[in-house]
Amino acid sequence: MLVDIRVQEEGFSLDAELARLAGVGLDVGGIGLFMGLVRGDGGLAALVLEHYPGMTESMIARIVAQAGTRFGLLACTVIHRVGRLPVGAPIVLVLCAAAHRGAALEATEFVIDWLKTQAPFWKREEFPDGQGRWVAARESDEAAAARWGMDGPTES
Amino acid sequence: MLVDIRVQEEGFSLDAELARLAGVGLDVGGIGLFMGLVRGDGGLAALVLEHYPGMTESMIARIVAQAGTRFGLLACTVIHRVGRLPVGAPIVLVLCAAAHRGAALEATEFVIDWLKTQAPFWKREEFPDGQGRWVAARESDEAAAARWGMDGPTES
Amino acid sequence: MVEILYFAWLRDRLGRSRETLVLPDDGVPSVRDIMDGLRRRGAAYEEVFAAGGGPIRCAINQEFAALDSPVHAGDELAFFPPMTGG
Amino acid sequence: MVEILYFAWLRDRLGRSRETLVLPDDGVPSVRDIMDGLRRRGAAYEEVFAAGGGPIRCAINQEFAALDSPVHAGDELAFFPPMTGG
Repeated sequence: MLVDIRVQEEGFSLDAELARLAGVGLDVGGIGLFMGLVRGDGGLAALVLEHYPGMTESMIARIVAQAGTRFGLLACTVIHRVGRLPVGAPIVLVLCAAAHRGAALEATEFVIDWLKTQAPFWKREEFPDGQGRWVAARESDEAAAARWGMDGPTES
Repeated sequence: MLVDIRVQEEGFSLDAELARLAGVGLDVGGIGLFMGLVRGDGGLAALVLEHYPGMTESMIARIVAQAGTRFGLLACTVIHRVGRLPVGAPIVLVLCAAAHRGAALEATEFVIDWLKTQAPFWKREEFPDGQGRWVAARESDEAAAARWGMDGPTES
Repeated sequence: MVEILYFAWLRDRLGRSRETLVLPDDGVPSVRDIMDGLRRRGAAYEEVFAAGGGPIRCAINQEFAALDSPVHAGDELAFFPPMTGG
Repeated sequence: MVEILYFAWLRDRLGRSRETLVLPDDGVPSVRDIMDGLRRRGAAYEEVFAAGGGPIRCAINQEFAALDSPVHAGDELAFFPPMTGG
């Protein structure tokens, strides 16, 4: 499996990420992709994303390795941005390539669900008046991860 | 909902398709995407895709409308290529934008599952020796569509 | 008159992508009636529309139709195999 | 010595992102023991590490740890809120 995991301030290009998969070979029949963006809820101006360098990368690598085994992935790319991201900006990209569409799409969901609860990122909301607020974790994210029927990629 | 449905011989750019969504507004929190490619099974050289002009577009429009209602989509783009597509070439793109990731990813799966069984496209395999063979429909595709618990978007 | 369209392997075997059929003056034929009539046109038609010729779907005016759906003058009737897009 | 890291609102309230703690000579403290010790350092620590200060997760050497996990000299101990990435 071709794995590419990046935590970065810069944006990304989907076409460039697809082009990187060219070396994977001709067995790829389906590519699933998820992109999370900063939603303009309640007059939000931007999100500021912080992470735990080192632990972030190793946790994502673990999630990706589990997805690779479980879904027979041929390639998986995860890019997570940090720093100040204005409303509308992409935050995260998950891309999973497999022989068939079911595996590619399920793996994409698996990776983003676990990433939300297991990778040490924290979001702070910034409003136009300068006010800020740390985002509280959502129980629905824990539930989404739990439905995969494991204690989490951290347990392996 | 912003809807864009295209049947075309040309390829497509994911970045260009994302850029088209700029007008949707700031409520988009998640974008799900599926891309199908020509897999190099059994020495295949290319697929030749044929369709039923007119019916294709209206069937896809119906599937997209149902996905829009069911998952609260803010935008949906479907591009399906026709003509001769060599191994490795993209065939189809489904892109669904929603406020949250669950809806975006589920809608993506819904659209591609129904498209496989309801949109009048036919694939012919071409081998390097010049032999050709029409691809037989797969029961697993019917099963994938049926699990959404309806007789299909055609019934509405 | 009914315009009949053929796609994929049906078109290949019949050697045509469309043809026009004149409906009988009496009654409203079903899709099945029309298939029965076509089958008498020769070996290729017999092969395509016989049981065992492969599963066939049909559409009337670009909507999926059943074997007992009625066909009216001016309709566009299409025959094709199960879809394999995506 | 143990290196302690703080993230997100914990760091904001404590006014620091890291500090070094000297472990007692006797015994192996648990994460809970260390939290109890930190709480005696002042109002901000009391607020962060008290029940009701908000849910806190911890990691030892970048692996999730439990309140009763042992902490050894040389460990990197991190305290942070539940994650909100993605």
